[in-house]
Amino acid sequence: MIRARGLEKRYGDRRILRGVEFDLTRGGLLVVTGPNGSGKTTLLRLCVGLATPTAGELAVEVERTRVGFLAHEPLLYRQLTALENLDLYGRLYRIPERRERIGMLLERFGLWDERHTRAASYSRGMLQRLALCRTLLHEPDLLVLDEPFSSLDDEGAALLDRELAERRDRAAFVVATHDPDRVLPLATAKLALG
Amino acid sequence: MIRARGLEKRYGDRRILRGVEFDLTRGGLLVVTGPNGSGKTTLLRLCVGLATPTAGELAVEVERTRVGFLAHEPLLYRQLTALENLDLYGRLYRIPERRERIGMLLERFGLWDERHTRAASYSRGMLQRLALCRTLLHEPDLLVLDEPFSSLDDEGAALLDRELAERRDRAAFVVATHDPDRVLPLATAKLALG
Amino acid sequence: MTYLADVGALARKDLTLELRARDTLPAMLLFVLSILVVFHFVLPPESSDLAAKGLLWVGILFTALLGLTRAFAAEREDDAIDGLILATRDRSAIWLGKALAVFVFLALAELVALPAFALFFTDIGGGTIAGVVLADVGLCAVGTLLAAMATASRARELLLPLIFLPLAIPIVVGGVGASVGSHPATYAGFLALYDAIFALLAWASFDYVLTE
Amino acid sequence: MTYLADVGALARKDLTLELRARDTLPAMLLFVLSILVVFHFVLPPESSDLAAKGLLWVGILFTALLGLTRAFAAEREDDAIDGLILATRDRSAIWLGKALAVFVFLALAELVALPAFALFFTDIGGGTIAGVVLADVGLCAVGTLLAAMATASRARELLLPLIFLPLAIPIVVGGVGASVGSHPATYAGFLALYDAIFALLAWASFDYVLTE
Amino acid sequence: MRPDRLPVFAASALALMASAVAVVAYVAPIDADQGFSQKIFYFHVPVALTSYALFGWGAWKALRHLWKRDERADLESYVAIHLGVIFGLTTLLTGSIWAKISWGRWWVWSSDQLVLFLVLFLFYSAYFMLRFSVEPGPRRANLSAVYALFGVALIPVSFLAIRLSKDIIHPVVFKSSGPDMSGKMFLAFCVSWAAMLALAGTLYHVELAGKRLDQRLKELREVLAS
Ligand code: HEM
Ligand SMILES: Nc1ncnc2c1ncn2[C@@H]1O[C@H](COP(=O)(O)OP(=O)(O)OP(=O)(O)O)[C@@H](O)[C@H]1O
Ligand SMILES: Nc1ncnc2c1ncn2[C@@H]1O[C@H](COP(=O)(O)OP(=O)(O)OP(=O)(O)O)[C@@H](O)[C@H]1O
Ligand SMILES: [Mg+2]
Ligand SMILES: [Mg+2]
Repeated sequence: MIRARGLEKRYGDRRILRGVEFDLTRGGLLVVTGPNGSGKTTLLRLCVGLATPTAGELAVEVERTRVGFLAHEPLLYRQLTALENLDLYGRLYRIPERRERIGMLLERFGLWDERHTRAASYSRGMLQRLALCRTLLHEPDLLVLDEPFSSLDDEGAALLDRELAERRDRAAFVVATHDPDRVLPLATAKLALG
Repeated sequence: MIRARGLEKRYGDRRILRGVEFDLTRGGLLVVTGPNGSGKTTLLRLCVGLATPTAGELAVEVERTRVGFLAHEPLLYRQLTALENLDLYGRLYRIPERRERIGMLLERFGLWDERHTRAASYSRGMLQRLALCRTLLHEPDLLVLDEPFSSLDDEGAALLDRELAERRDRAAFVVATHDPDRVLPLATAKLALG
Repeated sequence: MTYLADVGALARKDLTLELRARDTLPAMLLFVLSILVVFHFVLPPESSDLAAKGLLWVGILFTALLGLTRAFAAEREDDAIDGLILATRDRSAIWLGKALAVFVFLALAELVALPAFALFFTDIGGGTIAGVVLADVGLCAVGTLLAAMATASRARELLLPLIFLPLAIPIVVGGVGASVGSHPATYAGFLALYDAIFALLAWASFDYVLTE
Repeated sequence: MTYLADVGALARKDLTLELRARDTLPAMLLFVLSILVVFHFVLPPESSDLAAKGLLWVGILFTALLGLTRAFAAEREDDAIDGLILATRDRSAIWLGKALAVFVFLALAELVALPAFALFFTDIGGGTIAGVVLADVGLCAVGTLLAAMATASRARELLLPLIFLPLAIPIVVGGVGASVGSHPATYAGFLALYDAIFALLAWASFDYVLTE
Repeated sequence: MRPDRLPVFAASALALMASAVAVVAYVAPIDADQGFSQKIFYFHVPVALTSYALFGWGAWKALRHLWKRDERADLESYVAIHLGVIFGLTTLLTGSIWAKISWGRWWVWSSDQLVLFLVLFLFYSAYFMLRFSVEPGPRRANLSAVYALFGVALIPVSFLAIRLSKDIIHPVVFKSSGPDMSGKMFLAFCVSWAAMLALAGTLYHVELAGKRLDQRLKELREVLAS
């Protein structure tokens, strides 16, 4: 699904990534690790197409709208409610049974009671859960997750474990994390940066 | 240093905190735990004075400018460089030997080489490190830390462990976290919310 | 059809946001009304309609600019724009949705301003109204693209007036001509041509503005 | 003294943020020139000096509003305002620092705009200059407070639109009166009074605006 | 262009310039009402038209950048527009000098022709503001290119706008029925224009070569450093 060869990314004069190579197929999970500032987020943004490599080859054989991206920021509108946010994305992704799926996800991630609350007054963990709902909403074929366990409580982390395991065979995963042990059971490849 | 009795906080109709009680003295470290949305951040904001309790008693015997607060957001200007950000806070806090201390902290947290970079192009972990610099800049008497280990790499976490241990006797601490084991060796009290 | 559904969802989102936060429309209204006040105190009652009509156009132009500077504020906060980029099949839908929302705000501000203007100064004819509508289209089409550009830059709001005003000047020329000239139809035609050319150009090139 | 040091540090921060681009002054020159060109197309050639003066006030108002709508944008991003609240002994320093920074920008823009205006349109007398300075003070003092309300207060939807309009229009009326009226001194006195009252009020009440 | 051809090109541009000066001075007739000062015409108008040509070239390169993903086109487009702005400034200056001589004022607002040229000039000055407030990289290239395309659309639209408003003061020589001047004048004009275009071409290639050299040097330095 993804094939990277000699990937390089610069910002101005600084070279952030250099000679990154990996292959990822459906059912694969690539764990990306590395110290702060080593380029994990940058690599993930290249994978989803939000940034372009300065050199090297990167072939991503998934349609843009079949990708789910969980970034550091939740990529949501703070002034809209959880429901309105998911409804917007549900419409854009043209999800069949949009309302039902949104309801199901909100319930599963424990946000159902807060569905009419603006994201601005969500706690950080609740925002992360909402961002996960957004990411999983359209059952993407490629899931790119940047520190997905960050600021989740134990229950939330277990929930996410389950979601990942459930999608194991149907999708490919790229996960950047500082706690690789968490996803190691599922991992098929590991990439250490920096 | 802090004394809370029957503390209550509501937002609109929702009661977030209820009957919270604790005491904290110099040299104490209170660990606040609880699931997502249980009110940890809310409690911390009450402690630093960024929010006011709706009922109950909360006596904080520290001047506002002697408090160091690490929030979920870094509380920095993204368009300023690391140096400019710290310089602003150094001036506001009237720190003696301002420039020297800033240099020392930047070096200690591994940001010296990036001191002239705008915070906007920092990675998330680098931002957290910079926020820690801001928090420790004025050697506060009361340190209120909201998930301080979040998005730090192993080296960064170890660094923070050291910083906390070093200030052990000089300050009081309130730390909210999802990983209480990390600070348990230093903890003197524990508060489980939600 | 699905394209229009995207556009609709995006424009709707902007309207909801404005209903919630009320960041943009009040400032636009305030500005337009203050202009009328300024001119009420400045223009002697017997002064020409021409000057008053001219001022109307200044008001429209700057009100649009005021709305445009805030157009992508919600998207910039927390990089929400990245989410939209990933979710839309065709990114130009983002442009069209936003331009529509800005158009609605501008139209609402004018819905207050034009009658107020007619009340305080001089009558407004059909030529002026046609001119205003056509000019609004052009202002929103070009302005939204440029606002997206300015958002991507470091100077942000400072940059927008600089890149926007030179492009908007033909609109002002056409608009003033349509409302005070002796051949309003010619000027209206000119405005329609402008709208067509620049809307097409903006629509075709918006994709490049968003890619890194 | 330490209070003023805080104010200085805060205003300096805003100037650094703005001047980051380093080409702010050329940008302002371009901005002013563009606006003058717009005026050229809008004013009929034989129109009165009064109309031109009115346009000058529209320009000033617009620039001030543009600056004010984004005055606390940097603070709202990532809640940076919380950091300032914790670090300042007296929160009104935040207001004063911000108002100063907005004032400096407005004054810089006018320093380019007024001579250009005098060159291209009509002479500017002492009354106008006094009026502009006094109006700037009032706009910055009141506007900064209101902008902070819009940013910090959780109930922002209520406040800004309701208050801003009635508060800003007296400034406009006074400023216009000082530059075109027959008794500039009276209007200037009115503006000075307004400035004093509202600056004091804003200074005293800013603390409440920021507390939750 | 291959760098070794540049000197030849530059030399021919220089020769053209010299002949243009000669033709303007000795072949073109002295104008009946304006006298010698009318000779500014052979400089003023070619410079103005060349600046349009440069803006057009910059837009063409911008289009190539967006369409064919031609990496080098970004720099080429920038250099062309940069030169276009310099030529535009020269137009304003020569026009102003001429205006001072024949209308007695440096600038007149009453001519929409002049004001619209000023608008174009402002537009392209803002191009630099835009370009330098975006981090170098693909995004900057894209934004600059889109903006340059808007520029060429603005030129004809501005022309239309002028034609709509009747202009009284600034002369129009090139009518739809053909140029309104004598054969000798037309010859002088054509030679001057060719010379100006050649000059612009030379400057374009020189600047481009310099910029490319800078880039190459930086890359080399980096290779050495790592
Ligand atoms: C600052 C002042 C001036 C500016 C900015 C200016 C600008 C221009 C520009 C851009 C053109 C290009 C062709 C076109 O657009 O039609 C042009 C053409 C021309 N200019 Fe000027 N000009 C100025 C002053 C003058 C003066 C004072 C005269 C002579 C009295 C003059 C005579 C001409 C003529 C004869 C042409 C050729 C007209 C044609 O294309 O049909 N210009 N000028
Ligand atoms: N837009 C940008 N402009 C300039 N430099 C950038 C930009 N984005 C990232 N960088 C730099 O690239 C490097 C890698 O950043 P990145 O965010 O990819 O790190 P990371 O591995 O995700 O770190 P973390 O663990 O802290 O999240 C950092 O040094 C950062 O300063
Ligand atoms: N400004 C606010 N207005 C309304 N409700 C709020 C506000 N701030 C927080 N809340 C609500 O208070 C509850 C507690 O939020 P808080 O941020 O304190 O949780 P937390 O324990 O820090 O959670 P997390 O682990 O996710 O960070 C949440 O349900 C949240 O929706
Ligand atoms: Mg990262
Ligand atoms: Mg929290």
